[in-house]
Amino acid sequence: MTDTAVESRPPTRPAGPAAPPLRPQNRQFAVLAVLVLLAVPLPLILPPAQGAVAVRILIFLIMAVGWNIMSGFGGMFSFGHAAYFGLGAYTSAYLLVEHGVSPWVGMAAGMVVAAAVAMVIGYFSFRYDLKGAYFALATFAFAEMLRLITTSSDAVNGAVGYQVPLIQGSSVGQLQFPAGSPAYFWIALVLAGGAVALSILFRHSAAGRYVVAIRDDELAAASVGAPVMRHKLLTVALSGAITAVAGAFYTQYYLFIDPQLAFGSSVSIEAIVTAVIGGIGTIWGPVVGAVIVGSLSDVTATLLATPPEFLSFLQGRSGLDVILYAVMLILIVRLMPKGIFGTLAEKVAERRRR
Amino acid sequence: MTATIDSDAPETRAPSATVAVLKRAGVVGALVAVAIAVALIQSGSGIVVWQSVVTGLLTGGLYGLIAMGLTLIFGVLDIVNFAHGAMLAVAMFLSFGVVAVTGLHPYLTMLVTVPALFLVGALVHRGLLSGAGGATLENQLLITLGLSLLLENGLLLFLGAEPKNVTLPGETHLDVFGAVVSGSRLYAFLGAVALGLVLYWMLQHTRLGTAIRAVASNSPGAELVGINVRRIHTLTFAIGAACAGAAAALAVPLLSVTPTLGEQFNITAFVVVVLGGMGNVVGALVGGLLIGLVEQLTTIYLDGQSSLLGVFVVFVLVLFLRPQGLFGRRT
Amino acid sequence: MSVLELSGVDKKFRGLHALSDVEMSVSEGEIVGVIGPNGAGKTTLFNVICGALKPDAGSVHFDGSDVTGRKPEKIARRGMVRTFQLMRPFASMTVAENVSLAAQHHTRGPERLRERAMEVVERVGLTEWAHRRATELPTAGLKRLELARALAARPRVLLLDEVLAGLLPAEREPVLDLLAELRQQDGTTLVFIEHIMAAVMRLSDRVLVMDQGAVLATGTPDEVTADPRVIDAYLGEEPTPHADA
Amino acid sequence: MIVRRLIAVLGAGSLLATAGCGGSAPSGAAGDAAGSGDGPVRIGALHPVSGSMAVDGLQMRRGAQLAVEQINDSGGIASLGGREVRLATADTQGKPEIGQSEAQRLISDGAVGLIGTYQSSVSSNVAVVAERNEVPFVMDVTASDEIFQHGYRYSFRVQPGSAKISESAAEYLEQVSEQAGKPAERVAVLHEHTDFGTGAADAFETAAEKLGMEVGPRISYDATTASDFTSQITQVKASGADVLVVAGYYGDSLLIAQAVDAVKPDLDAVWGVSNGAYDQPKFVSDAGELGDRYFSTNYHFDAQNPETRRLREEYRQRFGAPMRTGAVLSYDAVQAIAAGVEEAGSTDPAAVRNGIARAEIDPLTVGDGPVRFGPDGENVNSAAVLMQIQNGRVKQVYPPEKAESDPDYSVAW
Repeated sequence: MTDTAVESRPPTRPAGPAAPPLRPQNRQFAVLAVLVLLAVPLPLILPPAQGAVAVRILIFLIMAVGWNIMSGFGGMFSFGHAAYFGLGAYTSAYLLVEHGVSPWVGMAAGMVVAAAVAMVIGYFSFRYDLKGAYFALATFAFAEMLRLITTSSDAVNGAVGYQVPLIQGSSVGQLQFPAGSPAYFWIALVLAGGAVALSILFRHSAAGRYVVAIRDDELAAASVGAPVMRHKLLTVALSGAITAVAGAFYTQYYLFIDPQLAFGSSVSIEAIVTAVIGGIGTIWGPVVGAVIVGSLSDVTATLLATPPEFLSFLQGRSGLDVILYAVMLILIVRLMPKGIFGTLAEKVAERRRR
Repeated sequence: MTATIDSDAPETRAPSATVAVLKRAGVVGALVAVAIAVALIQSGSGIVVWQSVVTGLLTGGLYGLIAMGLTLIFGVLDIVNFAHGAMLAVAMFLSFGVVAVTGLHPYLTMLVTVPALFLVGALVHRGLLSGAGGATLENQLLITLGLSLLLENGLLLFLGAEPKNVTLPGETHLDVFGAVVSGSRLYAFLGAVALGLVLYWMLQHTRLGTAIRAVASNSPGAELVGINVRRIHTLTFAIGAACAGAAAALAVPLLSVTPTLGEQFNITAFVVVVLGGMGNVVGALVGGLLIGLVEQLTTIYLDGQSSLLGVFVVFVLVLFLRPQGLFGRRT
Repeated sequence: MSVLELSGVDKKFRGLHALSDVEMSVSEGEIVGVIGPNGAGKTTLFNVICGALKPDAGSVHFDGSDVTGRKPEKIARRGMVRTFQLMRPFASMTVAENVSLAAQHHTRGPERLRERAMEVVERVGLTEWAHRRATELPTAGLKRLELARALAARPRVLLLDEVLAGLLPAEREPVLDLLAELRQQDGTTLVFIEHIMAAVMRLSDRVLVMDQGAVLATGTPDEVTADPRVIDAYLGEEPTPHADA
Repeated sequence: MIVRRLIAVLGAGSLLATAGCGGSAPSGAAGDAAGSGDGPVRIGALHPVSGSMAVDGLQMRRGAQLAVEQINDSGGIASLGGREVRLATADTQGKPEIGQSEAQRLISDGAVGLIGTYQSSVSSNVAVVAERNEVPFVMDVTASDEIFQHGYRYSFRVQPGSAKISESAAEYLEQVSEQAGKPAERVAVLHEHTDFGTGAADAFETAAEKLGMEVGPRISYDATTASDFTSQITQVKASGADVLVVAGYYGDSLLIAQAVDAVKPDLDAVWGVSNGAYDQPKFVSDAGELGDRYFSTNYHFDAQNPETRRLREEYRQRFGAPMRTGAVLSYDAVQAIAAGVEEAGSTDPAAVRNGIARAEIDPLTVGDGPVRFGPDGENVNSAAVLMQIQNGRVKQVYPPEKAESDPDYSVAW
């Protein structure tokens, strides 16, 4: 077992890169602040239809940030984030419609429920040592079970789902505004900004560092004192809670939720694809991915409605947006496994080092 | 599945493997018997339960058929092929197209679908899954996921969503002690058994099969004794895809052909694969039968619930308690 | 008084007896070498001690309390830390981050943490590499990183799994010096698996010889090398394996 | 190296970007110009012209287009001095959130009213958008009754609701079976388990029990996964039911017909309720003989109305396919909005809403009279009709005033 390829190079190369700043998160927070500020005037500039796309992008963003915490930082590949999205959506919708609870409270409750469910699923998966594909399949199975159960549970309106009752005028407390109001975008922006900020905080916290170490090598991390189970559970809980915010906001924005929209596998796939295209395990990957994936279906829809000459045979057909993001997904995984942001960031870092 | 510990203890095969398998088969058999008995009490009608069992087994054969290719790929390449269902859909469209254009007997379209899917499988493996980009499990998962989205939506884009149907010429119905069995389902079932036997024979008694098994159990070792691992991987993937081709021709008279039909079978097929033990074609067949039964019994137990719910419950239990499958050994 | 005590430890892998009835006792401040042919169960022994594997029978006591089957991180936090024979760096982190991670549980504040980590990095001679990816290190560097990471966790008992393997003779010296210094300055107890006999002879107070999962012999280096059973076991394989690889 | 990779990946992206700019410019430019002022009156049509419902969605869009052409050919909106009508189309892709943003886009482009959307979940979302923007939304096909329980002022529906169809189905069943001398006493119900099938089954059960029929067993299934119904039909057979009611989509209903053929339960009739297959010409060709004499109660184009015949003939010639009921309903929906504009003499959506509420139009779909909307927005004269497959054709058989031929209350096997 001895390593025979002995390398004789003594570790005495000229000094490597300079020490990173003590608090690398400060720069990331600054970038985040700039991005948020730049985004603030968007709904006033964009035409209403594009404004809706912008909100959709932010919803994607929150989902992808949630997924990325568990699967990117934590390395626990989830194929069932629809479970947490759906729990957020359903908890808030149920509390609002059945009990008149403010959607903000509903959102918080949704986060708690999603975090709890994530921890239960996580606990059993880790306890029974499910890894890789098996873990992915288990998460998928749980999301699907939730979909099937809600579909046939009268207690949550079965397959009909919930329609959020309309109120007169606008109310921040009820999270409802006139159609096309920029307030939706701003609230989504705050939530998304909060999610990214949370992911920055987490990544640079002691817990976040443990989680990344556990991802890299679980036994080695445990052997230097990283509490494995506790941190994995913390990660899935945080991830579930953030994703639940996306679900709760989705319900308030679209005012309607049903089992397929909440727990359908396409929700999980959207979260995955967004994060992967942007860059798994990076802070900004989900942001980049959300902008691309979120606007893609709108772009292809216009493309298909009025196709250019050479694509005229596509008129009135569908699936192009999914095809494009499938192709993008495959190409990116094959050619830029760190995603668009991850690969670019690495390039820049390498250049700086030279 | 055990934690990766650099243990210096080599693993050895338990001498009583066959006994253990038989014992587990006994346990499973007993569970099934109990489940059927409970269903009898619940429904109160012998003929209904009997028909459910027969239907469950026949549908289960179909699941086994579809899962065989998947389990082969899973077992040898360790790839969770999310595109398997989409490949099945492609093959079904192909089969439908051949029937529609040439009027060939649906089963004979196998002559087209099997080689075509073999080729597709080989191309997919060579083009997308081999080499560095296809190395990690996450990447394979993502690539096959992308591929399934691509194939499904490609079918949708070019062929439309309208369901297409193929009828089996000379469809008959048989009476099996009061239960009705339609010919097409019986043939598909028999086809599944035959395909299982062919694959089993191929793996056990041909040079290719030996090479595949060698690669599955220890690919660096196989490399050392002169087996071209990459070629075996491509061949295995192609054979797995070709199985989907065969399954498509056998199943095409049973189902409405739609671009998304793969979704319906994909997850069930995964359950079957895990249940039967990855890489185990006979296990896939047995797992398929069990899942078929579970589905049917779920509809008796839980009226109003989707039959899939029972499947997922079984799936999660198996994942947690016996991730190596009913007939597999812990690796 | 013994700081580490194993009694009747048994571990089977599917019929194979990886450890059978292992008894072992290490005193505070002692240096114990563990030798034996490949497949003798040495790494399995470490895995059982550190909680990576649960023994089928027997018990492991650390510092007077029973830690049998406790989680690895619990044992590590109590002060029993191991290194790995095959280096297992955290691939996405720099050398300094790798090391500071191990110090995290007993250090508050980023400044303190960085200082601690850099101290340890310097001690093993990796200062120049501190801010490079751990995966960029050559083998010798990775070995040092293993050691550094274990040291950063502030071990009272340090279990080293072939920490010299893969190093050139010239590279071994500083490591051996460091180990000796560890005991002298920090009072650390050392248990180390090693194939390189010269190092075992020089460093060990006591040597434990394992063969086929069982303890073949224990004693001072001189006693052990004179033991005919030990000679037999080794002749069965190869003469003083890796003596000077 | 990495640059080349980047180019490869971004290639697809740039294609998109250019297409996106080219595509979105016109919709943005159209902006607030239309609707008010002098341009054509815009009516928004939201249908799933892509995705798994694309065939029906496209049919409906074309149906709406034909209605617009008909209006313009007969002189446009008279009360606005003959202003033309234009259809602004949008693709919902069958997804509620897309439907919602597209509805918003159509409204901001100046649509005076919306029609759509074929799927209940999408209509639910669009109804909300319509309500908040105070723009009328006339649903052509939307089965769910749930939307009309929120007291929305701007939602209207041409087709009969799910409950109404189910009630009619029960009534027709009682009457037809009575007339045939084989009164239905025990009715088995097989329905898909989402809102659509469950709602239909619930309403049918209530109505049937009121009429003295016994309902049972009730069996539900998941249409997305079911691939064989032999067990369910065996259960029906074992129960000794006279009639089998089926509320399902196309594929599952076809499988049920196949299972019925295999098991041959001792039934007097198979009775589709809001069924997605048993009144479709496609079912006749896919199922062949085994679908013979299947009944289906549903909304339907009025095969007895010469106007409808003319329209369907035109459709067949133009588009080379038989015009489905959904398309005829879209035609009616557009007519309703146009009538509303005519009545209001204004393109202000709120005025149009009131116009629609007052208007009466003669429908090309089966109804008990002109389309007239009640205070809840439902068409008070909507009606369901009983159809049966006879000799390879779907025929209206009941009630007598809509019948093309008599119901044949006997099974084919």
